[in-house]
This record gives sequence, structure tokens and C-alpha cells, in this order.
Amino acid sequence: MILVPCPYCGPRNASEFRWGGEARPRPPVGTVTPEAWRAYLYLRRNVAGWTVESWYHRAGCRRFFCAERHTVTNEFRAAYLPGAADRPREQNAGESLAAGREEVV
Amino acid sequence: MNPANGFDRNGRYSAVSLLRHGLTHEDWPRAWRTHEVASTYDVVVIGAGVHGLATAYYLAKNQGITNVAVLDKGYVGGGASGRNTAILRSNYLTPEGVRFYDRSLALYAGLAADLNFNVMFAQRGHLTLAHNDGSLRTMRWRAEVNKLEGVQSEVIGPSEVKRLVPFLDVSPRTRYPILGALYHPPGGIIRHDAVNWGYARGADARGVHIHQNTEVTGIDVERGRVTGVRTSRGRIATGAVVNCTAGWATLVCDMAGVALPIVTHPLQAAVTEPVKSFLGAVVVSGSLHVYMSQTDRGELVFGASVDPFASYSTRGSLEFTEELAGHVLQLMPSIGKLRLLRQWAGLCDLTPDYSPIMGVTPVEGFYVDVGWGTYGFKAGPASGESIAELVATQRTPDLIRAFDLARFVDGRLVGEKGAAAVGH
Amino acid sequence: MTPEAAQAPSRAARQALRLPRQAGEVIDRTQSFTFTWNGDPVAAYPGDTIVSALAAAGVRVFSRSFKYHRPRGVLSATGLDPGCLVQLDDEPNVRGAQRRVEPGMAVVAQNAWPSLRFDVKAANQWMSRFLPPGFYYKTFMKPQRLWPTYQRVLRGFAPGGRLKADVAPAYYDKRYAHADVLVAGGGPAGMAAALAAAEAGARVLLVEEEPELGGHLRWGDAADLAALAHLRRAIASASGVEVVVDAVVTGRYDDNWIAVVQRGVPGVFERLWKVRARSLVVSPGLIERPYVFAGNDLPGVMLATGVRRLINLWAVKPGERAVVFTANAAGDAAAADLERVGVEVARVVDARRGEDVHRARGRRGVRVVELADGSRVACDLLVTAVGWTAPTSLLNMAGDRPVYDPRAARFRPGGQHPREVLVAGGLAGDGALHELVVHATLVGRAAAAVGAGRAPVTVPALPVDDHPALFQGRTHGFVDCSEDVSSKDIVSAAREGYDSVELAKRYTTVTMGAAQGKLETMNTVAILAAARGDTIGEVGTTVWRPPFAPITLGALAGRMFEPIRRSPLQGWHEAHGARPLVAGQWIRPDHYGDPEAEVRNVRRNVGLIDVTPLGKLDLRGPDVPRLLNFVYVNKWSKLDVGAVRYGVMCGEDGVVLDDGVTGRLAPDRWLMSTTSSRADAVYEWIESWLQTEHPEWRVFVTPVTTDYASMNVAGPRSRDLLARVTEEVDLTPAAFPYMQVRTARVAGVAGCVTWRIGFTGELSYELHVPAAYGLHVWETLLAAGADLGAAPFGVEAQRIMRLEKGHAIVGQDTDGLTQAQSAALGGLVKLDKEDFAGKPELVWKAAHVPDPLLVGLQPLDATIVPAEASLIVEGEKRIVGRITSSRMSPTLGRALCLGFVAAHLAAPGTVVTVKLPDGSRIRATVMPQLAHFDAEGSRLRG
Amino acid sequence: MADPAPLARSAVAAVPPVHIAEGWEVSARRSEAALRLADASPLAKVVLRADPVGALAHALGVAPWRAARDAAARLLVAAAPGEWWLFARPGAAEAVVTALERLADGEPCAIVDVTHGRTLLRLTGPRGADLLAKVCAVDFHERVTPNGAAFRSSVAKVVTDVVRDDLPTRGNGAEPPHERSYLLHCERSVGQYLFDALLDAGAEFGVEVDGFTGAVA
Repeated sequence: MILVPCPYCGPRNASEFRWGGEARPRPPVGTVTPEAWRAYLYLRRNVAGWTVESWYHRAGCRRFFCAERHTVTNEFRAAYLPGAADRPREQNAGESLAAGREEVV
Repeated sequence: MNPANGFDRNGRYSAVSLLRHGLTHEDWPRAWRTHEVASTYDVVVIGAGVHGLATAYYLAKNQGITNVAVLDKGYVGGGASGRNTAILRSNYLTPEGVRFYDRSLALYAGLAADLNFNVMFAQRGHLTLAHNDGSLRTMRWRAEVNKLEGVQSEVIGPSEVKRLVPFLDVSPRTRYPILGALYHPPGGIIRHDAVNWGYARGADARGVHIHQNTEVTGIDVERGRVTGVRTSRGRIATGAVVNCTAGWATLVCDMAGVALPIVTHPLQAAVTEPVKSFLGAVVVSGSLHVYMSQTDRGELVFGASVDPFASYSTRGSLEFTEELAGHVLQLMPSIGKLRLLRQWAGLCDLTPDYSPIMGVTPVEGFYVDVGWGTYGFKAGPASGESIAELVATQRTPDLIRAFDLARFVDGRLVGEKGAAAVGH
Repeated sequence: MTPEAAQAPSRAARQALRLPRQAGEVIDRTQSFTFTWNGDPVAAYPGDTIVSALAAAGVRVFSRSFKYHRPRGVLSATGLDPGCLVQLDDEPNVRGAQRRVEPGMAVVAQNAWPSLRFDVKAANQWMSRFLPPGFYYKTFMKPQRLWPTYQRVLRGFAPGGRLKADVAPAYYDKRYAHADVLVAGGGPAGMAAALAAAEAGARVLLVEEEPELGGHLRWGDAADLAALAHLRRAIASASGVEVVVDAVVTGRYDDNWIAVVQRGVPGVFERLWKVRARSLVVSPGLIERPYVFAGNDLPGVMLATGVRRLINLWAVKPGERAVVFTANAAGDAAAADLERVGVEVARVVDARRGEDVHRARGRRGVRVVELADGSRVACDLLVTAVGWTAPTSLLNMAGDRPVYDPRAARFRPGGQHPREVLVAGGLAGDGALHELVVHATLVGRAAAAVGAGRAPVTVPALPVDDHPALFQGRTHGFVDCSEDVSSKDIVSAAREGYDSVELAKRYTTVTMGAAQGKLETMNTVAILAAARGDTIGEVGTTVWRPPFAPITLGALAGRMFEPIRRSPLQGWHEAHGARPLVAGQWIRPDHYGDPEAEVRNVRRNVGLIDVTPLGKLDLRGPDVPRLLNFVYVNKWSKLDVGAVRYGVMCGEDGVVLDDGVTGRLAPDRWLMSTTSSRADAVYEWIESWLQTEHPEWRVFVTPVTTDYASMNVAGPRSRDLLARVTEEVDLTPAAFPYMQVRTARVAGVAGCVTWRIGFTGELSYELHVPAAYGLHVWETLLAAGADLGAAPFGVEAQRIMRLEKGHAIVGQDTDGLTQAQSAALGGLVKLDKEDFAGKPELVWKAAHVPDPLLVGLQPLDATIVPAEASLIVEGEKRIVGRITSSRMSPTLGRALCLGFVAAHLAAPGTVVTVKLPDGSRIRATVMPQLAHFDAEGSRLRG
Repeated sequence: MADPAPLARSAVAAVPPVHIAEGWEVSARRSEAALRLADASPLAKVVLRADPVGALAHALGVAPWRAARDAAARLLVAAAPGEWWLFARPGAAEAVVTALERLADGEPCAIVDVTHGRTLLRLTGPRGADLLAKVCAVDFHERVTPNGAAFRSSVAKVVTDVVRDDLPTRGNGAEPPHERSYLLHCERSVGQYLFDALLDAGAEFGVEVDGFTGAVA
């Protein structure tokens, strides 16, 4: 049972969370092409290494947050709220999730 | 040489040859030979699992293309092909799925004779249990499509289920009562290693080069066309490359600049100590995410759904065995004292519509046979045969037309997602 | 004493081979009892294992082997012994050399037929030359029709014990634990490490597989026992060390999640501990390695440690006349023990002087040993002490890859494990007892430092002594006794090309048995290396996988607790004969006996259904309208207080997620309802948009599904019924029309949210009653409406009525690919909204004719109800649709359906062909709308 | 028409002897066992959602994952960011809501009376931590979850809010002044399940059902 570092509750068993997959930006619906939209729906980088993912603390604070995890070792190196100060060093497909509320803990 | 399958008197397997070797203590020939890596091949297949080996075998046997290399960074059948639970079935939901897997099942049924290698296919029947009326409805849906495609498949009731598998608790008092099951008599299990080795031996006998411990480090693409493959043992010039990897499909496609709609999850499995035979059919519960069968050696082999988050780790987890055991005992409360002996994990490339990706890519000469999720092993022969035909004829066989990569751009997803049924 | 004891034969009673009291013995001679072995009574003492008691009674053969059914005896006198697996009642494969025997136990030998003494399948061993590894891959191929028969024969050879059907499950449970330092292995090193860690202030958990701490000191000499007593006293007086014996660490998983299986807890068959350990000290000690030579599997061939355990722990004489083949101190000590207890040591064969054993001969046990010098020694016991295997399993699981150390003649830790995993004792290296203890003490301190998050302390490595590389003699023998794999098998596998350690393992099944390679791997690799002409290091070892020790399914499952959700009315339903319907975690009333009568009553009078599982979300905040506009495909910006609207949610791929109604209860309060099965998903879906995409929206979502007992009061007389018990709200149609919501006092209960909506198509009111008053209101309504015919109805009646009315159920009348337009919801989609979930897909889809399309269908033959999932076909086998819902309508007296049809068949009046599960085909008409009954809705608006 | 006075019932079936207290059907059982489990569902329960760093949050003044009592013996729990729970004597919900509305002073927030929607259990006794260790992965060691600690996690597979809220010891003054006690609350519909699961896990520690006393403390 790996520990997921919830930015609010601290490390908790992964079974308390729902994995949200690669964090990725939502294209502007006004101008998006079918190719770009379906890339957003279906294509994934699926890297073997460090990646930025979205998690939901289902059985805890019920917050969505982003975390950097190594997909081979399952080690985490950063967790932050959407739009929090410590942005990821690398991003999935450009910009990650939209700017959001301040970190509260 | 025996024209049928290319084995000479000494190499051919039979009861007689067993007897002869036993008496003379003469060595058996190597099942497959080792070669230097040649500088060019007509076709380079990446991945020496059942898909890659079958592709090479049918390239040689059906298409007459023998200047073929199969590359693997490890050993034959060391990936998902040697880690799956070796369940075979063709009772899928969509007509295209049913036709495809039924072709595979037919090839499997004749494989021992074709390969002169006993792959120990046990057609003991396959049961998918339904615990609520929703899944019962889905079972009936599958059964109807199956029957229409000529596949033996029917919905049966609890008493029939109990007759087929006496250890199941079919009483209505359980937390997840067994309301019925989809019964698929032709389904069963097979010896996965034997399939891999049999294909390797058969391909080798027809001149295919199998290169173990040969890792692909790059794919050369010029003006939208494949020109070669770079490996840990040097560069190979070729105009045709087939990506037959599972778990590393994305990484290999990245080398050719082809983006995939794939997420890689570990799929775990476990085996118990052997006990005397008590379970005939393969038993699957979609709602409880568990499937089980008993091998000829008496071990119970279990699998479940993929891990809840993407990972390239094959270390396995404790929670997998906990949930697995809990669900198994929901179904068979009286086997609690059976001991789990070993757990392991393989990697599954999941696609958005629970269906594989087979065929051409935007890069000319670069073919994919990927995205096999949890259903890759049962598809090996049919995809090998189809991909071999595609590579040789440049025409996509009807059998795999629905599974092309372009469907994710055009929004034509395959309906296996329709029921979102957990199938193994 | 059990009754058997009375007529116990003298052999058993006498315990012929029981020695006088030994200094370190663990048996309690003050009391004895009997158990049975294949039906014969045998005497034992508390503290005996099954095997020690049987050995004391002179039993030498404990099982027959898998492939050749050769007789097998005790080897190491530990749980690893492949020959000592026995059957206990409904428990197969019990480790006889580890399990403590209990009064009245009925122990039966496995793998022997008709008897342990004479086994017909033993004939196989004379066939062995024709049964090379993987022989089954090479034959039984023709004729193909006979393969199933061959296979049944092969299955008959499956080893192991038997399971029993329909036996009551034993009691298992689990617990969590947290430790700064978990020490795996309670030998001297583990004890020292635990003490040091505790002294440094750590919370320590010390786990030992045997019933007591001490490791090899327990069966050692006087000095060992003195040292052990000292260590035990220190542990007993130490604070902060929790000792768990009879427990084994079976796995180390990511983030030091440690699995421990504990036996011997009163009333608990096995308990699984799940420990989050900040640091882990691995100190399992070493496992003695068998030697490979002809006849090495015969009963009477034993390891030095096995001999010492039998003598010193259980006071059992392992034989009468022994040959000892020794390369190390363990062998010398065994020889000394044997002489001390009066076993004649006929010959000490010293490998350090280049001496060697060639072959052991005998049928049911060793009779003669042939030595390399050609001499033959008669004996009934051959002891080997050639060296050790380091059980690196837990380190493997932590990512380490062991490396072969030629000097130590064993694989040793490769040092790639993370810093929160440390190694002590024999696994780390060699040394005298005090050296191991000093090293372990430093390791314990380092572990405490890691556990406290302090800087890691480096511990000087233990040296290794010279060990001879003794694996196989000059003859072929068994490498894996539980799989009956011989050294010759491994050699021929390598020659056939299965020459990597993984391929050889898979092809010969070596190391796949009960001990999972703990006894076999080292010899396997050595023999494979020799066959390949490579070094052992080049061949490498297989990957050790969890569990380290086998664990029962029961312990992994623990208590079988599955959350069940109950409505406040659940007890009432059960008391009134409702047939339960499992709907996810909810148990719902399917019907109360006659669903069709329930339908008729609702259509004619008034009925009540418990719809508590309906998802409910309390929405507040100034930006709720923006949220509704975004998550629903239809238009929402303007919704007056008291108004209710139906909405549909789609995913970003345009696939229908859920539907439901939302009402505005107050200027700043909305109540959203979702389908029962999607309640949690919709809450999560909404939160995800609020938290990630639109954090600037001020919306507060509170799940209130179970705050209310929800009940739908449906039927032409529902208004009359409510009027009798409702206060504070004017129920007249003008004041309270369809699709409106009010907050009323019902049956004296304030704050009942009352909706004029309904799934049944009748005039109906949905009441959300504060949950604790749910039963009160439900019973009051039934009583007050008795003369109106008020009666409960269940889910089945509701399904029939909603089908009559043509209301689709998301998930039944839609599937994982159904977009809004295909679900006949295209008209709802407001394409000109600036943005909403799934907009692009739905906009593009709107440009095409929906294919397939959900339609109402009626069979031409009104009496035939096509089963749900029946296919709609064209020609022989072209699928052009399917029935998603079907029922016989008590109201219309005919079969009704909803279903998907291909676009070219969607025109009203089209007659389609439906193939029934029995193969027959019927015809059905596509209806002009989904509703089969009261399409214009006059009843529910009434 | 005249209705019988509404009777409130908890999701947990009241263990006999049963009596009516504060309009609720509750157990009048009294246990002196070392480990006791009581259904405290009749207590008023109000949830407050607001900006986690707003003025209201500041005014509440409870640190995250902490519980505190106010003068009126109401228990205020900071359960999650922007989410607070308030427990008060039975029937006090409306007063609590009004008080919070006054405190909010117009700041956007959600104040919801969830008295009916939640099951509230109290587990009291020194071995309470051992029982919970069988069904919850959080560390109940003094060092990690001392008195006043609050968190939400999975308890017996149910999402549960846990508050360490020690009680003054009953009986003579021989024992330590406070007794280890935990409040556990979850969705009403799983209340009976959680109650049963806790009794099952506590069997080896001799857990007994205790009745409802009415007090928050």
C-alpha cells in the first residue's frame, strides 16, 4: 500500500484516494478542433518516469490535488493544490490544471 | 525435413521420439537457436511474446517471409505472455470482437498439432458469474451476440452453476448472490509458456531469428517511413517494423513518434499451493473483479482487475492479495485454508474502449499490435496471423479493421466499452 | 488424555526414539496426549510438532513425492521440509515439521495411494528416463481427440492435499500496526537490533517465526543457551519492544508496508498484521543448503541443522548409526550432538579434507552410503552440512538484486535496497556470536535513526568467511524434492535452450514448490552455471516474489465485512415481506409479493415507494446557476424559487453520465437529485470542476443523500392522501403545479422537501423527510391512506410504470458509449451555451442523424415479451439494435419495450425483427415516442 | 388531522432496554465494561462549509484536524479544509445554525443541519485504540492522535470522521482523571453496519453496548 502525500492530510494509504490520471489542460471549447479535443480525451504520454497526476482524496479531505510521481518506483516528490505556489518542474503536455485557490496548510 | 512443420527426425516431438531419446540418452536439439544479429531483415518484430512470435511464425508459414528478426530485451515469453493467467475465450460483446477472438480460439485448438508442441489447451468451460440484474442483462447481451456469431454461449441459472462448480456458494443469502452466469463451454486455460516456446520453436525452424537480450534503443524514420531499428546489439536496416510489446508499447511508439491512447497499469496475479483437482471450469466474477482456474498441477491461479493507478512497477501489492482473497472466499467460503504461494505482476496497456490497436500508423512501414489490456494472450494467434497478412499484403484484413489506431481521432470507439464488462 | 490413548499401541505410547531430557528442549513432559497418524494413535508432548512426535514414535516416511511418488522424510525439521506436508481435516499441505501437534489431531499423509507404505504410482520412478522435464510438451498430441483423456490422467498426478466443500469457515482477522523499527527475525541478531533500537527511543516490533525468540541459539550448546537466556532477559525488561512470535514477515511492499502473518492467537486461525514501518531490519538468519547426489532424497538423509533441532528441541533420536558429511562447524556440532545422545557416528566425511559422498542407497530409507573413496558404510542416517543459502526475499521485494559472493559460496544482498531497509545477522555476513550481536546493535541504532527521520548512520559491513562451493557431488540427485526435479533435468533443459535461470525454472518447474526455492535456488543456479559453462554470478538468481511464507486466503481476507447501506425504512420492508434487491451497497424492496398488483394500485389509487437511495446534493452560493449551466447540457441560468427542472449530464466525450431533477428551495439554496447508483460519482464530478477548472466559482456542495428518507407518493389519489397529513403548503394544482417544489410539514414533521414530480407517470409527490422521522411519516401515510388504498410498491413496479411512461434509465437504456443524441435527449442539449461539459462532442454530433437511436418498441404479438438484451437483426446475422428494457404492461395489457435501432430503422411505424434468446424471431413496431402510456402527460400534470 | 407525536429513530437499532429521550428512541442500557460503544446519534450535528482562509474560518479559531469545546459545551471540529462540524445537545441544531449565521455575517458559506443524515458513535475505554487499530490504518498512538485530534479516514471500509475526545472518568477517583474516548461519525445509511463492525472487532477486548446519555461530553 503506497502512501500518497495529500497536501492537506499528509501521507495516507493510496486506498483512500482516487487516481485521476495525467494532469492535462482542457482545450478552449470555442475554438478546438476534433483532433485536438480527442487528443485531450484519449491520448496520454504514459511516461515511464516522473509524471504529474491528479488525485482525489476520496476518504479524506475530498480535495483534488496534483502530485509528481515516478511511475516505475511509485515514489512521490511533490504534491500541490491546483495552482499552488510550488508548480511542477515539468508539465504534462504544456500547462497543467487551471490556476486555483491558495494552499491552506 | 518435415515439410509440415520443419522438424527433422531428431527434432520432432512424439511419444516415439521420447522413447528413443530415453533409451539412447541422445540430446534433444535446442528448441530455438541463437544467431548473430544480421544487418538487415525484411521484417523486424519487437517483442518475443506470443504476439511477436506468432507474427513471425505466420509471416514465415503463411506469407513465406522468413528473413525476420524477433527482438526482445529479455527472454522468450518473459513479459505479459509469461505472466498472464492463460485464460482463453471468445464470448465477447461486439460482433467484431467475437469474430476476432473466435478465430484465435480456433487457431489455439489446432496449435499443438500445428506447432508439434503440446500447448496443453484445456477446454474446460468458462463461467462469468452475474451478481445483479444489470450484469445478468449484460451476460444475456453477450450470449445473444455470441450465438449470432456461432459461438457457444448461454446464460445459466444458479443450480446449473452449482452443478458445474460445486465449491461455489450459490445460496441467496450471500452478500453478492449468484443470480446466474454466462456459460461458454469452449473457453478454458492453456499452458502459456508452452505457447510461447512452441511458436518460438516453430518460427526458428522456418528460419526466423529470435534475438533474446536484445533491446531496441531507437527506430529510424525518414520522410515518414521506417528505415531501421537501433538495438543494444547494433543497427538493423529494415522497411517494416512491428511493435508487439505489452507494457512498453508507448515507449516503443515514442521512438517512432507515434502517439498512443494508452495508459499502462500493472495487472497482478497469484497462485496457491497445489491441491487435488476440485475446480473444472474457469470462474470469473466481473462485479467481484476476480477470476480463477485450477491448473493441471493442482494450483489455483487467480487474477483480478488492474491496479487502480498507472505504473510500470511489477513489484505487486498486498492489497491486491487481500481483496482477491476476500472476493474468492465470498464465492467459495470453504477454501479459506488454502495457502497463497506466490504473487506477481505484469503490465497492461489499457485503451479507452477496452479494445486493442492493430494495424498501420502515420509512419509508413511501422505497424502496431498493442493496447492489449487484459485480453492479449487469448488473441495471440489471430493477431499474429492478421498482422502477418497486413505486413505481407499491405492490406488490413477485415478481421482487425475495426481495431485501427485512427478510430480515436475519428471518434469511432469499439463497443466493448458498451457494457464496460470486466472480461478475462 | 483422549480415548484413543487407552488402546494406543505400545510403539506410540513408548515414543521409542524419545531421548532423555535435553537442556534446551521445548516439550512439556509433565503431560502427554495422543493424536492419530493415518488412523493410528501416536503419543506426543505439548511443544511437539507433528513431525517431532511422529519421529519420536519411529516414523520416518511422511509423504510420497509429486512425480515419482518416492518416499520422503524429514530434512531440516522446519516448515520448509518438502517431505513433511500433511493433511489435517479440511486443511491441506500443513507444514508437519512446523505445526505444533494438538490432542486428538487427525493427521493424514498426502500423495500416497493406496498407502504411504505401498504407493502404486511409485512405478513412475522406473520410467523416469522416459519422463524428462517437460515431457508432456512433447507428446499426447495425437490423436487430438484423446488429449482430454491424457489430460485427466495428468491431473490425477496433481500433488498436495484435499479441500472440502461446504465446511464452515474458520475465524481469521487482521490488524494495522505502526512501528519506527520492525525487526524481521528474532534470532540473536534480531534481538540485539531490537534492543538497541528501543534504547534509542524507537517503537519496535520484533517478529519471530518460531514459537519463541532465539533462532539457532535454541538448539545450540550450553554457551548458546546461556547467551540466549541473557538476551531474552534483556528483551523482557526492555521498554518499547513488542514481541510477536509464531509470526512471519511474509512481504515488504512499497513505502515499507509490511505483511506479518501470526498464528497461535486463541480463537484466531491466522491473523494478518499490516505494519507501516519507518524502518525495517531484515534478520532471518541463514538456511542450510542440501547437497545434490544420488539418493539425496531418501528418508534418513538430513541437514545438520535438522538433526540438531530434532535432538535439542524435541529430544528425538534421529537414527541409530550415522554418517556425517561436513564442511563446516554446523556439521561438526551435529556429529558431536549425535555422539552425545548415543547415536553411533560410523564415519565423519570431511569435505575440508577433500572427502565426498557419492550415493545413498535404500528403498524406504538410507541403508548404505557410498563414499568417494569407494568405501560403503551401512547406516540409517546421513547428515550433510555443506553450506548456506541467504534468504534475500524481503530485500528483493525492496528492490535489491542479490549478488553471488564466491568466497561465501552464496548470494548476498546487493546493497540496492532503500535506506529504510537494513540487514543484520547471517544475511549480512559471517562472524562469531558476539560479532553478529555487536553488528546488529549498530544496525538497530541506525534503524532507530532512520525511524526518527534522523541522518542515517553508516554501519561497518560484516566480513564473510571462506565457504566451500559445494553444491553437487559426482552423481546426479534431486535439486527440488517438492517438484521431483533432478540435476540431470536441469542440465537437459539447458541443452534444449531453456538456459536462462527463468526459462529453466519455468521449463523444469524447479523452485516452484512449497519452499519456493529457499532450499533449491542456490543448487539450481550452480548446476545451471556448470551446464552452461558460465559462473554462478553470470547466471544470476531468480527474483524472489511475495509472500516469503505461504499465507492462507482466510488471513488475507480477514473478517468478511462489506458495507451495507440501509434506508430508515429497511426494517419495515423486511417486516412486510419485501423481496430484497441488491443494488450496489443498498438493499432495496424489489416487490412485496405481486408487482403487477402494485402497478394497478398506483394507476388506480395511490402507492408509496422508498426511494431513499436517490442521490441528493445541497448546493449553496452565488455561483450555483453557473455550475448547473456547466454540468447539465440544458439551460439553467433562470430557475425561480420553488421551480424544478429536469437535467442531463454528459461526460467530456458526450456520453450520458446521469440525469435527475434540481429544484430551487430558496433564493440561495438548491437541491440536486441524482440517480441512486451515480450519487457519489456526480458529487465527485461536480467537485472536480469546482476545485480544478472553476475555483473562482463560489459554490458549496453538501451531500445530503441520507439526511432524508425519500418516498414517492404516486397515483391519482396521492393528493387526497397528502392533504390529510400536510400542513403549511397549499396542495391545490394551481398553487402547487407539476415540476414545483415546496417545504412542508408532513405528519407533524417539519422541513419535508416535497416535489411534484414522478417517475411513474402518475400524479405524484416525492417527499424528502428528515431521515430519523422517515418511518414515522411512512407509517402515518399508510395509515392515513388506508381507505384510499394506499399501499407500498417496490422497484419492480416502478420499473414497469416508468417503462409504460417511456422514461429511460441511464446505464440500462444507455451504455458506456451512448451520447445524448442517441439517448433521444438531443432536443435538451443547448448548443448555444458558451461552455458545458462535453460540448464539442455534442455539437459535432448534432450535425448528424443519431445512430443508433433509443426508441419505443411494441411487439406485433402483444403477448410476447422479448427478454432484455434481445437483439434486433436484419437478415441472418446483421445486428441493427437491441432491446434495452421490456415488460408486460398490466396497464395496457401488452408487451412494451425500449431499445436501440439503427438510424435507418428509427422512423415511427418501422417494423423490425427481434431475435429472442430461444432463437425464434418476432416483429416489433417502432413507436412515435418513448412513452407507451399517457404520452401527453395529462395524468402527472393533473 | 392529529398525528402521533413524531418519534425520531437512529440508524442504529436501539439495544434494549429502550426508552424515549429528547424525542428519540434510544437505548437505556448502562455498561460498566472497560470498553463501551454508544450510539450518540440524537446529538445535534451541523456542518459548515466556507472559505478555508476567510474571516469566518478565522472567527471559528479551530486549528485544522483539531476539536475544541465552547462555553456551551458544543464540540467544534475542523474536519477538512473549509469544512467544520458542530455537535451540540439534542434539539439544539436550529440554535447552532442561527449562531453560525450570525458569525458568518454575510460571508458566503453553507450551514447545513445534518442531524438526520449522520450516525454518531462514541467508543470509550483504554483499549479503544486497539479496537480501532483493527479497522483503521491511521496510527492511534498518543504521539500521533492525542486528545483533541480529528481526522477523516476509512474505518471498516466506511468513510468516517474520527475525533479523539477523552471523557472524565466515571466512578471513584482511583482511575486517571480522563478516559480515552473516540467519536466516530459516518453517513446514516452505513451506521448500523459500522456499529456492528466495531462490536465485532472489539469482541476480543470485551466491548459492550452502552446507552445514550444525552450529553455531548
